[in-house]
Amino acid sequence: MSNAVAHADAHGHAHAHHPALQHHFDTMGQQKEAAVVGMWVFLLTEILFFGGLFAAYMIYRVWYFDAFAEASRSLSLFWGGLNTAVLIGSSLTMAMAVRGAQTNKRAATVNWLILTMILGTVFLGVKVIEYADKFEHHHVPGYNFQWAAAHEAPAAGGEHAAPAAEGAAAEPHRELALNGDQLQLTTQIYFSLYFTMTGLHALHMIIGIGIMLVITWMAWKGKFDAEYYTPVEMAGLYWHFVDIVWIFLFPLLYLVERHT
Amino acid sequence: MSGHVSPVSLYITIFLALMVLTAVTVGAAFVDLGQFNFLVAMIIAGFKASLVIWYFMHVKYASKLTKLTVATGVFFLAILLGLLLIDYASKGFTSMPMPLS
Amino acid sequence: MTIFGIPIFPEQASTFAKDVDALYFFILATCALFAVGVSIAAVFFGIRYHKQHDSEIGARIEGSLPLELLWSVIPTIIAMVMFGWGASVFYHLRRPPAEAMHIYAVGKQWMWKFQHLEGQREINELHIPAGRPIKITISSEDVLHSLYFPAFRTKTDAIPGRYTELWFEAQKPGQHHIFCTEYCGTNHSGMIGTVTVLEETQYQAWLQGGGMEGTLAQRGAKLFNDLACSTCHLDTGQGRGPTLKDIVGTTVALQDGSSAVVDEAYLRESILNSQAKIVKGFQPLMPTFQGLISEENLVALIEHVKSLSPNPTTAAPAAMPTPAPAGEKK
Amino acid sequence: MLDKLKIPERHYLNNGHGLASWLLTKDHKRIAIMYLISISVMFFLGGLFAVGIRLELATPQGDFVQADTYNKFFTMHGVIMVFFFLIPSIPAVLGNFLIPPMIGAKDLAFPRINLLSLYIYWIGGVFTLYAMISGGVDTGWTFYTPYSATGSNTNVVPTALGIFIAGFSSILTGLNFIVTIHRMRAPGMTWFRLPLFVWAHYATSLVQVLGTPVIAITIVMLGVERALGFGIFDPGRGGDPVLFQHLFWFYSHPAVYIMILPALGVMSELVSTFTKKTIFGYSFVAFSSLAIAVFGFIVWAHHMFVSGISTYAAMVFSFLSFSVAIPSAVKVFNWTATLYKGAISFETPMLYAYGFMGLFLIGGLTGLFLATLGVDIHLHDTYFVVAHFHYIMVGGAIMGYLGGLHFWWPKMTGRMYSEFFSRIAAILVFVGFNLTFFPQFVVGYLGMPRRYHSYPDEMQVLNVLSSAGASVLGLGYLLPVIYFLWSLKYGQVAGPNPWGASGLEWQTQSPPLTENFLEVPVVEHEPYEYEHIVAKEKHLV
Repeated sequence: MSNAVAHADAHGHAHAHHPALQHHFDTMGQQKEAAVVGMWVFLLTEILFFGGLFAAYMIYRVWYFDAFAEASRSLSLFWGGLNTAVLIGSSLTMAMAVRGAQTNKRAATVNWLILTMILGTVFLGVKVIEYADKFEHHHVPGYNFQWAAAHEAPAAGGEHAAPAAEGAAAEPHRELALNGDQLQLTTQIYFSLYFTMTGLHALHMIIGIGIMLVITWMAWKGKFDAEYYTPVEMAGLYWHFVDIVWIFLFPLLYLVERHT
Repeated sequence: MSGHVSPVSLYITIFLALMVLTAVTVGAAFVDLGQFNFLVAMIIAGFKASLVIWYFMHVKYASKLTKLTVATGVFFLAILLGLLLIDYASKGFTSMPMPLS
Repeated sequence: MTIFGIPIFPEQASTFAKDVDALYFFILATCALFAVGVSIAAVFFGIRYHKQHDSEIGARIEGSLPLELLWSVIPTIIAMVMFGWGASVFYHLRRPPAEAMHIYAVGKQWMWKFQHLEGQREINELHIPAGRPIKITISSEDVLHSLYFPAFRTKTDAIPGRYTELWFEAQKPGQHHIFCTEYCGTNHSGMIGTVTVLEETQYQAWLQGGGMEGTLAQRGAKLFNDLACSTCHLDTGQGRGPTLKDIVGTTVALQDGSSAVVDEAYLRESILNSQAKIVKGFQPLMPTFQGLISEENLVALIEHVKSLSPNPTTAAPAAMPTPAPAGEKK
Repeated sequence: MLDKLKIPERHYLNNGHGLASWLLTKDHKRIAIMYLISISVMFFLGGLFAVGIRLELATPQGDFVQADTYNKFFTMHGVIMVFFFLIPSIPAVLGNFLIPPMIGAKDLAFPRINLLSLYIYWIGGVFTLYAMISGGVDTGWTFYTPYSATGSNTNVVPTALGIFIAGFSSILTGLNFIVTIHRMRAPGMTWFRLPLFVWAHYATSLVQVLGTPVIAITIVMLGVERALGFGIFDPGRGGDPVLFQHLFWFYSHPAVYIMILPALGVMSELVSTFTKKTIFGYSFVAFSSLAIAVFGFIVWAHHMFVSGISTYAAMVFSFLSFSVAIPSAVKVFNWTATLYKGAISFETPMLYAYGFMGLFLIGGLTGLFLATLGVDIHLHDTYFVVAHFHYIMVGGAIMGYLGGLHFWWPKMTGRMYSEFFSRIAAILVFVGFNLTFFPQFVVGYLGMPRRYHSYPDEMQVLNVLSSAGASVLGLGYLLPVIYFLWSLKYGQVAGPNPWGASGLEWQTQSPPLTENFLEVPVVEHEPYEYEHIVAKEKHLV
C-alpha cells in the first residue's frame, strides 16, 4: 500500500523539529514507532490474505494428493530454486539498503536499492518463462487445459524438444490413486491455485518494485538521514514480507513429492 | 533515535543460513519421509521466515507491540487453518465423490 | 395453532417435531425471562431515579465483582444446557434409523425430483407412507439447493457432486409444504412442492399408479404444472423452452438444421426422449420423462398441448376450452 | 445556562473553504463529515431496495416485480447495507470524528491514509453502483458458489470488485485506529481511563484488520474462477462449494461484530452520560468488547449447520458459538446496573439508548435459538434468521448510530436539533421497527424461507403486517434528515458541553478546532467522573 510512500512533506516546518516530523506527532521516535506498528498491522492483513489461499491449498492437497504430486512434478525445480535464491538475495540487498539509509550513506542506499530492483525484475523474468511454459503445455485451467497429453508425452516426448529442465513427464511414477480422467479434472485445481498464488505474489512484487522506484528517487534527492529513514524501512518490511510469502510458496508448490 | 543498526556480518550470515536452508528443504523433498515430508518442509520454511522476520525486519529490536502484532497474525491464521481442519478431518478428508470414479 | 385464522405455529407432523418444539419453547421461556427481567429493571430504574434537578449526579458505584461473576457464570450454565439439549436433538435428527425406507431426491434448477426404489418418480410431489421412518438421500445437478420440510422440522442442503441425507417419520396422513431454502437462482421461490402422507394401504395403491379425475386435457393441464413443464414452456416463448401455443400442425426448425411437423408422434417423442429433436435456438435442458409418467398421463399431456392450439391447421378440432394459463402457481 | 453562547469564530468547518479544502483535507473531522454524507446516501439507496422487497412480499403471488428483479432487489439491499452502510457507519463517522479528541490527540496516526480510505470507499461504491445500474446482481450478498461462479449471468464480478475495494477502506480505518489508540494517547490517558467508545473501536479495528483480508482473497478466488475459468470451487472439477462458505463466513461472522461493537461503545457513553454516573463494572465492559472481537473468529460455522459440514464440526461450532453470547449479556447487565441510583434524564439519545437495549436484547437472545443445533436445523435460512439479524443490525447498529449521531451532533456542528421532533422520530423508529420484524419471527418459525418472492397464502397476514411496519420505519428514518439539516441553520447554539458529559471531547469548543485542543490536555480523572464536571459548570455560570 502507498503508506510506505515518503512521509517527508514538501514544505519543511520552520520550528526546530526535524523537517520530516508531522504536526500531530510529538517526537520523531513516536512517529517512527507509529509507522512501524502501522506497517506491521498492514502485513498482518497480508498474512491472512495469503492465509486464505493456503487454507484452500491445504484442503485440496489432502484430497487430491496424487494430482498435486503429478502437477508439482511438472514444474521445473531449476527455475523454482533459482527464483528462491534470487529473492533471498534481494532480501539481503534490501537489508543492506536500509542499513545504508540508517548510516547516512546516500550512495550506498541508492546502489543497494537498484540492485534489489534488478533482482526483483530477474525474479519476474523467470516467472514469465515458467508461465510461458505452462501456456505451451496447456496447463492453464480455463484455456483448453489438457493434462492427459503430458502422460502420453513420454511416448511422444522425443520429438517436441521441451527444455531439458522441464521434467513434466520424464521420471517413472508410482501407482496413482486417480486415473487419467480424474487427473485431468483435479490437476486443474492445482494449477488454479498455482496461478492464483504465484500471480498474486508477482503482483505484490510489481507493487514492491514500484514503491522502491519512488524510494530510490527520494534517496537520490537526499531526503533520508540517520534521523529519518522510515520510508526505506517500510519498503524493506514490505519487500521482506513478499520474500517470506515466496519462502512458503516454493516448498508448497514445487516440492509436493519429488522422491518417487 | 535511529533503530538498531545491525553489523553487515550478521546480514551475511543470515543470508547464507537462508541459502543453506533452501538447499536443505529441496534435498529433503527427494527423501521419502511419507507423511512427514510436508511437516519438514513447513518447519524449514517457518524457520527461514522467522530468521527473515527476526533479523532482516529488525523485529528483534522492535517494541513489544510490534512483536505482539506479528504473533497475532500467526495466531489468527492458525485459527483459520485449525478450525477448518476440524470440519474436513472429522469427515475423514473424503474428497468430492469423483464423477468418473 | 392459529389465532383469528392466522396460522402462527407449524404442524408437528414428524415424530421428532415435538422434541424440536420442546427445545424451542425452553429457549423461548429462558430468553423471555431474561428479556422481561432486564426491561422491567431498566424501566423501573428509569422512573425511580429520574433526574430531579439539573446539577444532580448519580451515586458513585464502581462495580461489584460478585455481581459480575453472577451474571457471567449463570448465563454460561444456561448456555451449556441449551447446547447439550440442542446437540442431543441434532444427533437424533442426523442419524437415520437402519430400517428407514430409502428415497432419492435430486435438486435441479427449480424442481425437486424424487425417485422411489419401486421405480416411481415424481417432480415437486412426494407420496410417503405414514408411520415408517423415511431416509432421503439428496444431491444436486447444478447449484446448491436445500430440501426443507417445515412440518417435519428438518432440512439439508443439496450439494452438487456430493450426497447428503435427512430422515423423518410422518405420524399421520396429511399434506405439507416442501421448500428449497438455499438460494439457487431466478425461480428459487418456485422450487416448492407438497409432500402427501398416505396410510400404508393407500400408499401401496398409489405405488401401482392410482387413478386421476377430470377430462384428459384438464388432467393434462394439472400434470403440465405438477411436472414443472410450466416453468420452462412459457406461453410468451421467453422461457427456457419453446412456447407450446398454436404449434400443433406447424413445422418447427430443429437445431441440426432439419425440421419436423408438430404432431402427436413429435410431441410424444419430445416428452419421452427430449434430447432427440431440439428446437433451434434452445438449450437441451429438458429432462427425459421416459419411465417417469405412465401411458395415460402421457396421453393427457399431449391432449393438453393440443388444446393449446384451438384451430390447428391439420389435426382434429379441439373440443376443450383452453385451461388456465400454464404459468400460474399451485 | 445556554442563553448567550455564540459559535466560536475559528473551528474546523471554517478553517479553509472551497472543494479542495474538503477533498484534499487531512483533518479527521472533515473526513468524518464526508463519510457521513456518503453513507447516508448509501443508506437511503439500500432502503429503496428494502421498500421494493416489502412491497413484493405484501402479496403471496409476488406480482409487484418479476422473480429475477426481486432477486436483484434483495441482493443489492444486502450488499449496499452490509458493505457500504453498516460496516463503515459508526467507525468511519463517529469513530473518525471522536477518537482523536477523546484520547487527547491532534489527529489520527496516518491522516493521509484516512483520506485514502475515504477515496477507496468511493471507488468501491462506484463499482457497486455501476453493477447496479447496468443490470444488478442476483446472487444474494453471500455470493455462494457454484451459482455465483457459473449459474448467474448478472454482474457478479463488478460487484465483487466493488466489495473487494471497499474492504481495503475498512482495513485502513481499522489500521489507523489501532496505531492511534496505541501510540497517540495524551499524557495521563492510561488504558483504563479510555472512554468505552474507544475500547469498542479498538476491538472493532482488530476485527476489521484480521477478518477483511480473508473475504478479499475469497472474492479474488471467486473472481478468478468466474472470469478466467479456474476451478477452485467448481464441483465439476472436484472443487468444494462448502470451502467457499467456510472462507466467506470466516470474515462475514466477525463482520457482524464490526457492525455491532461500535454501537455497543456508543451505548456505554449514552448510558453513562444520561444517568450522570460512572459505568458499572468499567473493566468488565471494556474486556467484553475484546472478548466479542476474539470469540467472533472461532464461531463462523454456525451459519453452515445444514450445509454439509460434519456432525462433529457442527457440535464444536455450536459449543463455541455460545461463548460469544456471554460478553454481550455482560454488557447489557452492566448497563442496567448503571441505571441503578443514577440521575436519569430522557433526552433523545437516551431514548435511542433504551430502544437499543430492548432491541439488542431480543436480537442477542434470538441468536441463542440459531446457535442451538436442534432448533437451527428448522430455522436456518428462514425468516427467523432474517428477523434475528435485523434486530441486531437495525435494532442494534442503526439505533446505536442514530443515538450517537444525536448525542454528538452538537459537538460536530455546534448546534442543537429540535428535541420535540427527534423524540417523535425515536419513538416512530422503535414502533415501526418492532411492527416490521417481530412478525418475521413468527412467519420464520412457520417455515417461510428467505429470499422467496412468493410464499404460501396462509403466511400473507404476517407479511402484510411486516410491510406496514416497514413504512412506519421508513418515515422514522426520514425525520432525522429534516431536523438535522434544519438545525445547521436555525439550531440553538449548543456550547462546549450541552449534555454535561464527561468525555475529553466535551472539554473543547464545539465545533472543535482543527487541531482539537489549544494545548495538549493532561488527564488526571477517572473516565466517567461527573463531580468535577458539575463543579466546573457551577464555576462557569
